[in-house]
Amino acid sequence: QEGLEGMTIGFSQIGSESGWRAAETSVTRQQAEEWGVNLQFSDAQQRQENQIRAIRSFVAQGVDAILLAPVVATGWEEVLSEAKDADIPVVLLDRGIEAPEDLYLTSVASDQVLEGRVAGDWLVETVGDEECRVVELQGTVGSSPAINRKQGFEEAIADHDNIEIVRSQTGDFTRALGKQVMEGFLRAENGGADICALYAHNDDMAVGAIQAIKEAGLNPGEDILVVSIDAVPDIFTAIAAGEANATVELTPNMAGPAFEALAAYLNDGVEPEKFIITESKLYTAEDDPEGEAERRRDLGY
Amino acid sequence: MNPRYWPLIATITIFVLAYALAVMQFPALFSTRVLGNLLTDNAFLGVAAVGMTFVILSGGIDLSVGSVIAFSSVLIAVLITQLGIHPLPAFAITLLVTTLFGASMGTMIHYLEVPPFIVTLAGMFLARGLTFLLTQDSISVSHDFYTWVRQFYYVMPGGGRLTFNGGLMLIVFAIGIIVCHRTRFGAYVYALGGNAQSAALLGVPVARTTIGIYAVSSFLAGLSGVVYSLYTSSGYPLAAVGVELDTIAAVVIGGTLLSGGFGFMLGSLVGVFIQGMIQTYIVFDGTLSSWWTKIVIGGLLFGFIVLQRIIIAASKRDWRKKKVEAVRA
Amino acid sequence: MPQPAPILAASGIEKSFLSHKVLDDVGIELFPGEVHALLGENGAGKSTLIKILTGAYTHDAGTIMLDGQPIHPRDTRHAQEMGIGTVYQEVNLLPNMSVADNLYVGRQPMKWGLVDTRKMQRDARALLARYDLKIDPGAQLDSFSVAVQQIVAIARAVDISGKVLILDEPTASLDQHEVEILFEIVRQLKAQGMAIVFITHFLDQVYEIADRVTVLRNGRRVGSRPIEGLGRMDLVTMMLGEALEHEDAMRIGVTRKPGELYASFKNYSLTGKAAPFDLDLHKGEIVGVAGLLGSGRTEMARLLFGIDKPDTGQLTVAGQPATLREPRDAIALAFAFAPEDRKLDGIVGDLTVRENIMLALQAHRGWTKPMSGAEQSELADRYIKALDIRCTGPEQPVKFLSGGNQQKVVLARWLATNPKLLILDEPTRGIDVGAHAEIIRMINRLCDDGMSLFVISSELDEITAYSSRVLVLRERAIAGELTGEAINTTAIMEMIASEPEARPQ
Amino acid sequence: MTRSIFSVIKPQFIALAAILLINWMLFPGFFNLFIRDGRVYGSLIDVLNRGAPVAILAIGMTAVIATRGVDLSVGAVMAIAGAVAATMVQGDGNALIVVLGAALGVGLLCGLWNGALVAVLGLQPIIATLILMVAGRGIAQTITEGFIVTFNDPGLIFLGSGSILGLPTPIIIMLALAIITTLVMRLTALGLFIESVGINRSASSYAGLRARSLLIGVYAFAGFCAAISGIIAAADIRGADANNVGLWLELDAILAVVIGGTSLMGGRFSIPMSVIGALIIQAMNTGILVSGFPPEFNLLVKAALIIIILVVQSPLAGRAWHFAARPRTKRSEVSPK
Ligand SMILES: Nc1ncnc2c1ncn2[C@@H]1O[C@H](COP(=O)(O)OP(=O)(O)OP(=O)(O)O)[C@@H](O)[C@H]1O
Ligand SMILES: Nc1ncnc2c1ncn2[C@@H]1O[C@H](COP(=O)(O)OP(=O)(O)OP(=O)(O)O)[C@@H](O)[C@H]1O
Ligand SMILES: [Mg+2]
Ligand SMILES: [Mg+2]
Repeated sequence: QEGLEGMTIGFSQIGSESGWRAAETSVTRQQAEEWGVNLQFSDAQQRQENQIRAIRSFVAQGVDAILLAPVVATGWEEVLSEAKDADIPVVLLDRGIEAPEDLYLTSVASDQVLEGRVAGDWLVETVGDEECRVVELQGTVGSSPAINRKQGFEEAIADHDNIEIVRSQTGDFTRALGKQVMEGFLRAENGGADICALYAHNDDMAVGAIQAIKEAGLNPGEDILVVSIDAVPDIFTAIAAGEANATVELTPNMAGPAFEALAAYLNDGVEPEKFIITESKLYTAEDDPEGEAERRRDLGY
Repeated sequence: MNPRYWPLIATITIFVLAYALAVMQFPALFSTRVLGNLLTDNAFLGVAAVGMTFVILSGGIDLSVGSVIAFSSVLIAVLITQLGIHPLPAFAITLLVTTLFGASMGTMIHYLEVPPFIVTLAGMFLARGLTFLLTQDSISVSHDFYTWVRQFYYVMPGGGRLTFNGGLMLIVFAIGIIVCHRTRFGAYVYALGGNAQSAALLGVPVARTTIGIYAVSSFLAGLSGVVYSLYTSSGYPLAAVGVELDTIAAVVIGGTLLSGGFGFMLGSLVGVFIQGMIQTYIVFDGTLSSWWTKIVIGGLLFGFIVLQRIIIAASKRDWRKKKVEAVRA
Repeated sequence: MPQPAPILAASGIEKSFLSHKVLDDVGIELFPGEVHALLGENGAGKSTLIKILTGAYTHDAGTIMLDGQPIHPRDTRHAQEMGIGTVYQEVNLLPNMSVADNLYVGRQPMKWGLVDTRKMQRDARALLARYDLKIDPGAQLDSFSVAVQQIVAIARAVDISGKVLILDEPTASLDQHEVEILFEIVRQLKAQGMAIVFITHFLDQVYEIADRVTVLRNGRRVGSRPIEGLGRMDLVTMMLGEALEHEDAMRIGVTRKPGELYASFKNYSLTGKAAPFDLDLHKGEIVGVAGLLGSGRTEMARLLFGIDKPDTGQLTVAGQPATLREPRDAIALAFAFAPEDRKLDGIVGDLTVRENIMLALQAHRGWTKPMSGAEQSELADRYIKALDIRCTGPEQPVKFLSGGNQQKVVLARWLATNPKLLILDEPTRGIDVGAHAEIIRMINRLCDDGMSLFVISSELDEITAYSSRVLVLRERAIAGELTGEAINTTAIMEMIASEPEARPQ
Repeated sequence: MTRSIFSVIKPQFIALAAILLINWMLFPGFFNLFIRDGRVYGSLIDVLNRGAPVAILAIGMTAVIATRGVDLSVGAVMAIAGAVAATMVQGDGNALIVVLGAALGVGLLCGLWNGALVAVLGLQPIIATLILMVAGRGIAQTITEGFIVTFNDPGLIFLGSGSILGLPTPIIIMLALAIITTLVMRLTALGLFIESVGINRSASSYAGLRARSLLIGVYAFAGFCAAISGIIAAADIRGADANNVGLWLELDAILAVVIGGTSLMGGRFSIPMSVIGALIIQAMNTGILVSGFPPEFNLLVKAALIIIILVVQSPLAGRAWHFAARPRTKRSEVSPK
């Protein structure tokens, strides 16, 4: 791909808290290589202040553009106006921010509420009119994916009285807690007999929960439906084995569209669309899960 | 030269040396812009470090700092955006609440004789828990006052900005230095750190001082939350996770002994700068992967501490020799 | 005799720690312008009474009257505000702060709402000058020897006390010169009408300075007497409850014939701590070590025990060359060392009396070969009895023992290892008359059994009593040696003072 | 004096019983146990099983804290050990014993590093171990390259979710480790030596203890325990999650030790009580899970319970206990205070 050769682009990444995040980082690196971009990478260890510091340093170094995967939606105004004053375009990755739109060139992100809604819609469709008691594994309390994915799912099931979230706890987006919390759910819900479906805010928690369900002597995917978000390879393996039912894709390739937009803007002055929304595609057992798992291994998972 | 200044001098020397080395590698680091950023970006850390210095000097520890910062930034945001209160009274309320919070931790530490590590650990959970109760979402604050404050900066030669936050941190440090070294309260803090039992027998008001120390620490953590709020114009419940460890590291790198009784407020400022330098250096480098970032931070921390020990050990040997000569003379 | 009203009067004081009654119906009256000696065996309850009078402990029953008014000191600060100044037994200062801070903490001179450091230093210098101490008040306290620290504590207490000054064993770590200065000041205060409580185990000092004595035994008041007309033997009997057997200076050392050479230190030195010295220690010999504070006696002992590594020197033990890298090596050669600072280097406070006694022996055997429970109890019981350690039992944490009894525990620890060379640094510091005689007797007995002893002491009487040989140290070097008949206090004093006096730093 | 019940029962047991009771009130099935496929199931078992990693960390942490130290790096060491185990067992050809040996060895090595910093360089324990806490997770991620390395080795998985004698393996490992460590500490003089060094290092080395080796030893042991814990955690989810495993668990472990009654100032320690401390924490967490509180209350509940436990265990309450329990024969003349 052409248009960005030799340019220096700063990338402020949140951290490396999950496999998905690591994949996003490595996809971004791959993309940078393809575009011939010199990528200045900075890992913020989950701290907004480190991201602000990184952006300031990028400005001080005089990079050509900045990619920002914001850890939180608020609090960017000041530092982004500094970048704007220095005429450095900023592209947001994987989530939007609450700031005047002129502060960034574009935002390449998924719609987190939509992700939750897609998962919810799938469940609504799948159970039909049957009673369904759902348990929910939330992400980290206070993080925006957790809040938005919860909201989307609740919106989707709002008009369906037969579906009800009976228990909801945080699993911190991790496998270990996903498993542990699911164990608690199973214990509290009559050994799992009263649970009809599990909704997990990410695949990792779902993978952990699937193990818990199996250890409790139930069949995940049959006795308890499993739907989650992210579409990482391990969940496809589970879907292929019939242990999970559906996942909603969140692509780790946010950098590709970002670089395209930047190339067009820097070379030809083309203003890209303000919000580039990545597709929130639903995958089920019908969608060649083995193949999807394989394809994704190359994405840096 | 009084030997107790050696750790401080060692720290300053190391900082200057490290900065010089970093500048040789990245000349862009040598600018008032970077220095200004160093002040601004570490302002909230610095303000909290002042409080932590008091705590550590007294032989205690305060793990609740990060949570209290998050709590106050969120409380401010809630007060301003949801209750429509002007920022200034919102700040005042917040500082009052956090001060009381610290005072009650101090009360528990003194009267229940529970180690500060555990009390403040509970405080850490409690403050973060209260934050979630206020809101789970991050709240954006847009108020004229914030915009107004943002205009207060002094442009240094070379284009760097000394911002309101940076300046506030320096003022807090200046006050901290005076309180620490020139007031009775400061002397009591050192006394507690030296030997709490002896201090009590010498007539140091142990209860009042202990409660005061943790109240000050939480007050400054609250102020740090104010700084954070101004810095990001928002309240974020997951902000400042683990900042307590950063502050502790800054204080200790600054030459203060965790066992209490030895150290200087000024050292903590240098410690904060060193922490900030490490981060800035890594961003300038820009080639480290996520995991190498952690390893390098750990490695640099190790390097600083070992270097400091070497300098202090060398100075001690030197000092002992001089003392012997003085005795012989 | 028409007596004025007492300044401070306590009566019916009771105090228990858990179920252990430490003070039972104790009283004391202090009159203006008197020096009141408070005497008693180790563990009699002297320090506890002091702590109650000054608000450091609360009492279970009893009343305290100051100037005829009942008082309830809440804490030491409160007592200080009422004009009661105290030096507690273990030097209770702040090692990490400057001398001036220690003198004035809690009552620093203020200016513009801030501490006036300059005035504080000036005041401190003036205050210390009265004690013939010319040190930099800005220097950190722990850069000075224990003796200097003791003087600082005294200076502070004197400065605070308006009505009553209490000194708990202030002279334990002072040498003669400093004791004299202290007494001079006490006399001045007395002339000003202050009441002074003075606790000590040195009866000479009691007779020199005190007007009246109160004696405690086992937590009860035996009685209060004017010192005039009170015989030394009667006083000892009051304290011990029985007459002390033969207190005569036995001078056994003179007649003793040293046995074969055990340890031989050649050309040992450590820059700044010890000038090169040669030292031969024989079995069945007691080498006494005398010198002023800071003359380097402790330094030498530390070298002998491998705590500090020498710059130069060879060691031969029982004919075999040996090197000491750490105390373990010394212990392996059957050395033992009871250090001078028992709180810092001696006792392990939270451990029980039993565990403290067995510690060194167990360390020597190694952790894989634990002593059986029976063996431990036997060991503890034996030494508790042999040294008359006053405690509620072998399972009492040693930190709750009185100072003198802690010292005995440390001694017991080393005796339990059955050493061939025993190094004692001020073994009788803070030990009561009865135990003092007992320890000296024990030192003699050990020597007779063929042990080699190296004993540091500031009490010349004591040194002359048992030494077969006396080393005199001055400015970290051996200044001279006395043997046999030549050993006497005067000769030692002359040797110590033969050069311009070295003041401790 | 007759000993009253108050002075015999440790407050830790009361705390544990109280929390279990509360759990039972919130969730009536809490004490139900049932057996399926020769294995016992139930919430009580969950408490033990989920508490095992922290309990194992707490066993090592107890020894460190007894020497007046603290080890912040155990969470990171868990990550490293898990990463080593997962990558080695996945890259086939390595016998399980080799894999476990390597993982435990790496943990031991991490502990030795900490111990050397503390005992040889004389760094303050918090800072010395903070270095590995920061860098260790990076090292673990370097091994896994940031991904969750999954594996299917039945032997390794057995350590996480298998069962021995009807009980989950982690429980057996925890009990075995606790018993062996307690026996080694108390049947030999090791426990005494550790306490002695913790209370007064100077006096201990005068008495001939190898204070330095002992210090290095306890940190190595803590590293070893962390490695065991890390292996169990990885085996539990059949994958090494270097990013998240053991995150902030060092604080839980320290908390467990303190709840168990070992002072952070060093000295007297009790390994069984630390294990009880860990179980108290886990009972709290499990209670939160089964009670159905919304997750935003988790931290508040935890903080409140910790504070209550601290109050119950404080010397102040102890004196009140003592007061309540003492024989009422004495005249009640109480000093004014
Ligand atoms: N905090 C405490 N807890 C339990 N027992 C204590 C405590 N303090 C002192 N004791 C006990 O009280 C008794 C009196 O101790 P105290 O220190 O008053 O003796 P003393 O007369 O000063 O002896 P010495 O001459 O050795 O200093 C001793 O038996 C000691 O064991
Ligand atoms: N000038 C000095 N500088 C530093 N430390 C000193 C100085 N003089 C003395 N000291 C310290 O003070 C302490 C007392 O000195 P030392 O132990 O050598 O005296 P000593 O003859 O054993 O007297 P003591 O009767 O107090 O045991 C020692 O620890 C020594 O290091
Ligand atoms: Mg006493
Ligand atoms: Mg000495």
